[in-house]
Amino acid sequence: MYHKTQCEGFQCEQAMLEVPDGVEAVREGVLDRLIAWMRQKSLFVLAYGTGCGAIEMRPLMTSRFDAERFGVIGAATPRQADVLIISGYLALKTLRRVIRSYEQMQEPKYVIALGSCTINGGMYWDSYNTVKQVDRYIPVDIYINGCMPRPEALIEGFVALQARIKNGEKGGYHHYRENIDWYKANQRKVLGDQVPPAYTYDWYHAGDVA
Amino acid sequence: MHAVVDSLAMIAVSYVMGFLFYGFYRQLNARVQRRWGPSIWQNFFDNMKFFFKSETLTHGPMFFFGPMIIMAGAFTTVLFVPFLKDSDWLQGFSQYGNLILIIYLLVVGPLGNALAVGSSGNPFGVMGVTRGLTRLMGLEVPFFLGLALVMLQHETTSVHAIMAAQDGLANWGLVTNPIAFCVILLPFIASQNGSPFDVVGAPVEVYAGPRVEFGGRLLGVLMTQNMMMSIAKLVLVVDLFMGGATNILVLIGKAFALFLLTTVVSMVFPRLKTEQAVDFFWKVPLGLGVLAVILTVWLPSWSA
Amino acid sequence: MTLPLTPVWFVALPLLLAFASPLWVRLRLLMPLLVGTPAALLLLAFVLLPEVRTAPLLETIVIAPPLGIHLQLDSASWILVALISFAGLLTNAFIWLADGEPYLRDRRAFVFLLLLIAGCNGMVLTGDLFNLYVFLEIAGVSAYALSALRRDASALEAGLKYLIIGSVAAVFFLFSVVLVYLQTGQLNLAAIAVGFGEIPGPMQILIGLLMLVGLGIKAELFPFNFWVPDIYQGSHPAVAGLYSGLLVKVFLFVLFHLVFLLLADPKVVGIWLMGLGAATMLIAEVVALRQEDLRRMLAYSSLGQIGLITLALGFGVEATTAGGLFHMVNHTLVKLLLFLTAAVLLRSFVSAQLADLAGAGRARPLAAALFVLGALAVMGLPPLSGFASKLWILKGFAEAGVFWPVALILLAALIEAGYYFRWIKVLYDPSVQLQAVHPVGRLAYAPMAVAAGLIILLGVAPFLVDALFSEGAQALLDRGATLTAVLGAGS
Amino acid sequence: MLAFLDDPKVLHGIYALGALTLFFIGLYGLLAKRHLLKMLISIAVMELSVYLLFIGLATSPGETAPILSDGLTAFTDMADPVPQALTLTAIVIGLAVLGLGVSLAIQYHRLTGKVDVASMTELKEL
Amino acid sequence: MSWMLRLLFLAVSLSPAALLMAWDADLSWPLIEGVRLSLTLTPLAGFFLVLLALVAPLIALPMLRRPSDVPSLVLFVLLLIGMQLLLLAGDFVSFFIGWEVMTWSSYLLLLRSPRTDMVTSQSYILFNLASAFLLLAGILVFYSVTGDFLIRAATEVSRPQALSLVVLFGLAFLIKAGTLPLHIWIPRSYDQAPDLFSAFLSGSISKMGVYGLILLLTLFPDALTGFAGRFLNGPAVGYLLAWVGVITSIVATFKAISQEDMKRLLAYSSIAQVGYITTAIGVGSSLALAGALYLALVHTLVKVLLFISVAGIVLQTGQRRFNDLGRLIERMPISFFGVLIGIIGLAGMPPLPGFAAKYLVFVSLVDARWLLLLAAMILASTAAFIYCYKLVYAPFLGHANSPEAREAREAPWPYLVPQVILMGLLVLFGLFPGLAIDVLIDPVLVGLQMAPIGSESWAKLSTAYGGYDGVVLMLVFGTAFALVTGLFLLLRGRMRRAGSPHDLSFAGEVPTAETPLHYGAGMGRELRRIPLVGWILRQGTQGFYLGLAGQMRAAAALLGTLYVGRPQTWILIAVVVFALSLAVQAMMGGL
Repeated sequence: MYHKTQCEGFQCEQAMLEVPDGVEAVREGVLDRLIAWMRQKSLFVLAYGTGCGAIEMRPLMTSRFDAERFGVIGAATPRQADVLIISGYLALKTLRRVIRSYEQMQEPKYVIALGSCTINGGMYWDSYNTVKQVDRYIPVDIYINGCMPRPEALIEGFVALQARIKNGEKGGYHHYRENIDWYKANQRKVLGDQVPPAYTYDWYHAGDVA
Repeated sequence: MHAVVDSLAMIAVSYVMGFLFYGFYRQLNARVQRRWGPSIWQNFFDNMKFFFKSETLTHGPMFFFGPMIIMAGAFTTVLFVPFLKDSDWLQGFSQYGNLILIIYLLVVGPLGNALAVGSSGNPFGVMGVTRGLTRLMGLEVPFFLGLALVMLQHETTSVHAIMAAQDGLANWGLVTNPIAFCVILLPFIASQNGSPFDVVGAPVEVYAGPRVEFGGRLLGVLMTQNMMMSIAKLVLVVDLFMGGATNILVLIGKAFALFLLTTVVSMVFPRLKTEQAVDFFWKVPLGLGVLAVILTVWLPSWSA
Repeated sequence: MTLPLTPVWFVALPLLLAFASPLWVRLRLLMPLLVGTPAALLLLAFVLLPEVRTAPLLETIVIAPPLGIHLQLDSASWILVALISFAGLLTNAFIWLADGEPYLRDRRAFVFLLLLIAGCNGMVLTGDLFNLYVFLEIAGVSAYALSALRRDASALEAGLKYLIIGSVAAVFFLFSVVLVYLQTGQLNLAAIAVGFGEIPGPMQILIGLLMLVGLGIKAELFPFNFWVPDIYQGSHPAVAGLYSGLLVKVFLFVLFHLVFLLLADPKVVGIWLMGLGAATMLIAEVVALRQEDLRRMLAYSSLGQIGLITLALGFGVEATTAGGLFHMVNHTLVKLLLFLTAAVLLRSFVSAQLADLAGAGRARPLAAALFVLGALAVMGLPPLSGFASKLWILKGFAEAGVFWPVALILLAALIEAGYYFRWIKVLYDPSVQLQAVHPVGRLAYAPMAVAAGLIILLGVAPFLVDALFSEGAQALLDRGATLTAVLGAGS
Repeated sequence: MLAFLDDPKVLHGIYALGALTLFFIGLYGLLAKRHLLKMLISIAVMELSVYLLFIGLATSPGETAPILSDGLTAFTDMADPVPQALTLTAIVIGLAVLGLGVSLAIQYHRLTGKVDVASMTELKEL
Repeated sequence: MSWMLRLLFLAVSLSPAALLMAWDADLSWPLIEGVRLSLTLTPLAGFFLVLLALVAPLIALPMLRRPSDVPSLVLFVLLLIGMQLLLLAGDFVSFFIGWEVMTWSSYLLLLRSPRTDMVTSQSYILFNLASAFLLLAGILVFYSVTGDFLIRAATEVSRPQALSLVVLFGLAFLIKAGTLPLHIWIPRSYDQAPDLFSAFLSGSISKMGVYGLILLLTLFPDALTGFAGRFLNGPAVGYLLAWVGVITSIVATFKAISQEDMKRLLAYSSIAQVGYITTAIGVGSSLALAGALYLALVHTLVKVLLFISVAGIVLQTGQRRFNDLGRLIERMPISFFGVLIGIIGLAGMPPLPGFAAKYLVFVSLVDARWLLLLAAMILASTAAFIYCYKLVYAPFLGHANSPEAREAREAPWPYLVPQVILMGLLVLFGLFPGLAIDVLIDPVLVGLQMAPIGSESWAKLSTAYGGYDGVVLMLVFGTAFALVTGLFLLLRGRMRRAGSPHDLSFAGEVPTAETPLHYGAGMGRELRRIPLVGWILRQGTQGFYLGLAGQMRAAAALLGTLYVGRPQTWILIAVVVFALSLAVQAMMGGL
């Protein structure tokens, strides 16, 4: 169930959400740069068709847009994926699955949030069962706004992500790990006891969901 | 020392050939679909990306050792297939093996990996394994029958001897025993996980598959062995039907030609369900095989 | 006073002791004598054995020539006599040691048991056709009475049925005796044998058929054996064991003794007897498949074995005959064992029904184990004694190159396995916890153990006794020698 | 008038015929009657027929009884004594059997109240 | 039972081994007139005695575990005696005695299991006795031809005699070996027998049928070629036999795949393996016989290993159905390796010796030009991968499906020691494929007057068609494995163990303990959708045998009515028979 809190939306806890960009590189060496370069050349995508954005994701692989030339290709399971695309509004029921899928991905992993709904709820801003701000629950690396964004925008987003990876910037997954308590608390707030078990973060024992 | 260097060279050659061929395959595929497609190195990048994932999940020791077994199986397979004819190099340990051994070695790795899949506890993975084994059951019958025709033709199971018997285009297995080649062609495509028969791996679309639980570096290992194993099979067929190769360029050329053939065949067909595939193997290629046996074994024996 | 050790004691001793039974009751010697008599006879048999092996013993108790009782103990009849004594010994010992049903331990039972032994011995030993009839009736009457001893409805029914059918058999046999005498004027078997060939053919056939019906009913051959299961079921199992182990064997022996002695060419009749034997064997084995009562099942199994022996003896070759004689002995041992086991089980669980005996193997492990042993032996599985004799029989057929009996015997054995193993399985049914109702003393197992030991011994080392059976077969088959011995060289 | 009966063949024929008739009467009774005592009687009749046949056929007209008395010291012109002795024995035995049978039948009747052989169904297959 | 008796039992179980080492003379023992038992040790029997010597103590050891079942031990001793007699037999009578002792003692052992039901026990004993009686009939025919019972080549037989002999002996041994359609007793009895005894049934007793079949070839050197000449490069009769074997393998393999019970699966797999052996015997060449013997060796080792492992599982969990087990790899690791090595051997994978055996058979089939047979055999042996996988997956991998499986402990040491020994033997024979050839198989071939296979070194298996080197193979594989693992561990990055068995990528769902995650019994069920496999799985011979049993019972009921009438009926029948035969005689004799 959705529990309404005093502080809603992006007014509160802004600091927590702000990922300092570009300054914190993970490690700098020739090998690291080579690895980063190869990483950005190959992005396996777990496309989560949560909303209408799913329609826009499909053409990405077709002859017209051909995302494969950027090394972007679909992955069947979260275990193999590097990038999770949340394509549109996120219902509470879907959020649970998204969290689960995200936690099952292997690091380094990135999240692309597609469309306005993921940023502020979009046209579902007052719906009782959608999540307004995805980044309160899982870290988002790239937002692509629009309602809906075109595949070109998505490609743009991928290129931007590739650039960040290439530069060796810290991904959202670091943030998730460092602030796992906060994320889990938020998740618990909306999902109650429906929060998926955090098998992946087995070192995480805060609360009773571990 | 020679053996070590030679082995490492064989592994390297098969790996490089593997990702280049598959890179080419992806490009060709894209072109057929009127796309640009990725670069020819794309498979290398993918592979390296997986190798350098910072996190890898395991489901216990068996899950970890499965990919190791399949990789070791791939290495062993590669080392037991002679890459070159009349050469000291790229021979590996092929003089200690034979054709039947190679065919069985091709299966050792996947079965080892099947243990890892089972150990993951993911039922979808196990379903994929069962599908793979089912397909194997279908394709192996005509495949082996075709190879048996070759063994019978040369009265040996030694790949070296079969290669040696094919000097000159006129003595190529393709020319002297074309029907055997026809028999093995479709099963060969299936064993390469080629298109009409690729529902097992189902790279992108189907959730259930042997690799459902593998990620990170383990998936990288699986990719690597897949490419190497494909090259081993290609080289094997080149050895058996195309007279082998005297140097590395000829080898690449012949293997590439064969690869092109299988690619072209597989590119234009939609996917079959496993049961359909098995049924198909037992009807068309096996029927062809029976015909071949009647033509090349029974008739000469009766007329003699 | 020294008593001459002659064959006449085989008849005389049990008769005398039986008729003096009131004395034994008073002296409390009833049970010791019940066991002692057959034991003494067995001892006598073994004492006489070396003599018998050199030449047949002939004894004539002259009343007035040509009247007289001729007794003839040759190698063949020695086997039967020893067998009768031994079977009597085991059964009587069981009756004594098992301390069971009082009606088997009183004076009447004593008389009838000894009379049965005397009658059987007499039938085997006698060289005189009419005496044969007399002994047949003595054995018969005592058997009828033994059946009815328990005096409840089923026992009386068994006794009456047995009496009716047995009397009819006796009438038929007597008819044939009369005809033989009228035709030849002789009663001495050897003398009849000499004259038998001169009887007109149709009369020969008539005599033969009358004898066949008479002895066939007694010896339980196929179209005449429908009474058998009822009688075996109604009688006490120990008594039924005597019928199956002893009485039938004697009648069979008599039948074949007559066939081999009277006919110059036994092969003519042999093929018919083999046919009867085969039919007896197969039909009985098939019917046994459905039996739910242990005693009835054993009765059918007994019929099957009788058929086998008939088949073997009817072939008239030394190997099959020797095997047949050997099989008689083995079958007697085995059937005694099985019927005594049945007696133990019946007493322990009050019922002999298959359903009531499920799981008996754990309540009475020893009895069940002995049953298993007996079952294995009766099917002729090595290394038990049934195998050696069966092998001998089969070998005889194989030597002669006749294979249809081999096929039938093996088929019958397979069918036999079908029901015996069904019983074994049920006895060891793990799902039922069965409790014994009545206790059975340990001593009761002693005679069974002796039988079991002999079964194993004869199975592992049949060479100890095989010469006896070969000689017996020769004696049975060699018509000329018998005639010479009885009538003198001149005839 | 009855002189033809002195012919042994005729006499023996008549004996044989009579004995056989008796035999078949007995057999008929045995097969057709269900009363236990009647069956036992039938058996006795059958036995009797056999005795009759034996005695009858063993004796020819003109022979005297084989008794060594009244000055007779030789077996000449006597009937063959053996059948008579045997028949006597057989009669005794037959009597014994009959007696046993009747006693069993009586006991059975006392116990169950039945005399009908067809109703003796204690022993049967399941 | 005191430890003395236990020791004695173990000593008896070692008797085949002692016999092998100490036997140097011929024994003779009279039975009845004209029949002498003579005991002698031929190389062929020696081979099977080696198998017995290997297996017997390994099964005896776990049998001794307390509380031990004394009757079982006694029967096992009897069984061993019977089998040794059978193998040492120099004449057919002792052969038959051994055969029968083996039959009934194994039957009684079968009854020691609380699970054996009537149909199983009856089908076991009836089929085995049918086999024994066919054998006896054959022996008698043999005797009537040759005049004695000695086991030796029958040379002066006429064609019909030889034909009947081959048919009788052949059927007897094929029943024992359990080829189609005479196999129906096997799955039930192997399944329901006491768990350890199943190992012996499959490992040793089924080999006696194989022994008999090979013996048959020595009795009639031209048995396979004598009747119908040659087909392609092999004997024509053998071609039929080989097809029987291969069809057995195919059907049994598919049946095995669809089983839901560990022991039943193993039982069908036994049938399939013996089917391969039958095929090889059908080929009849020296290569093929070497293959058959090799297969027999491997199958013995493998099946004993597998059955003991399974017995351990059943002992510790009380479960035998795939659906009730799972995830035992963590609980019973040694048993897991037992089964793993076992299935690798069973599937004929290199480098274990199963491959060497299959290699010989394949090569012999190529040599005989019987390629269709080869294809059929490949079908069976590839389909076998599926049940092999099922066998290792369903109990050991996946998810624990019952409380017993969740809390199981490793099998006790008497179960583990034999497993470890057998694993060691399998690896040894795998490393040195020439070892078995050189030490065990070539003497037999020489004894059968066939060309020995020979081996340059123990490490090599070499035939005219090429060969392979087990040591090199194992070294390469081992080195590659070590190299790969080492390199992998050198790579950077964290290996993380999944926090829970339910941490699965499950389409975003969160599976729980209630979710049906174990793909055990159902594995392979979808094979039914393949038309050929579906057709095979729908067939069965059980109906025929049940019908036969029903007909027998009906006949029994019909004939039984004769025996339940009144005394009058009996007398009437007797009189009618009397009158009729008189009439018949009168007509025939012209009375």
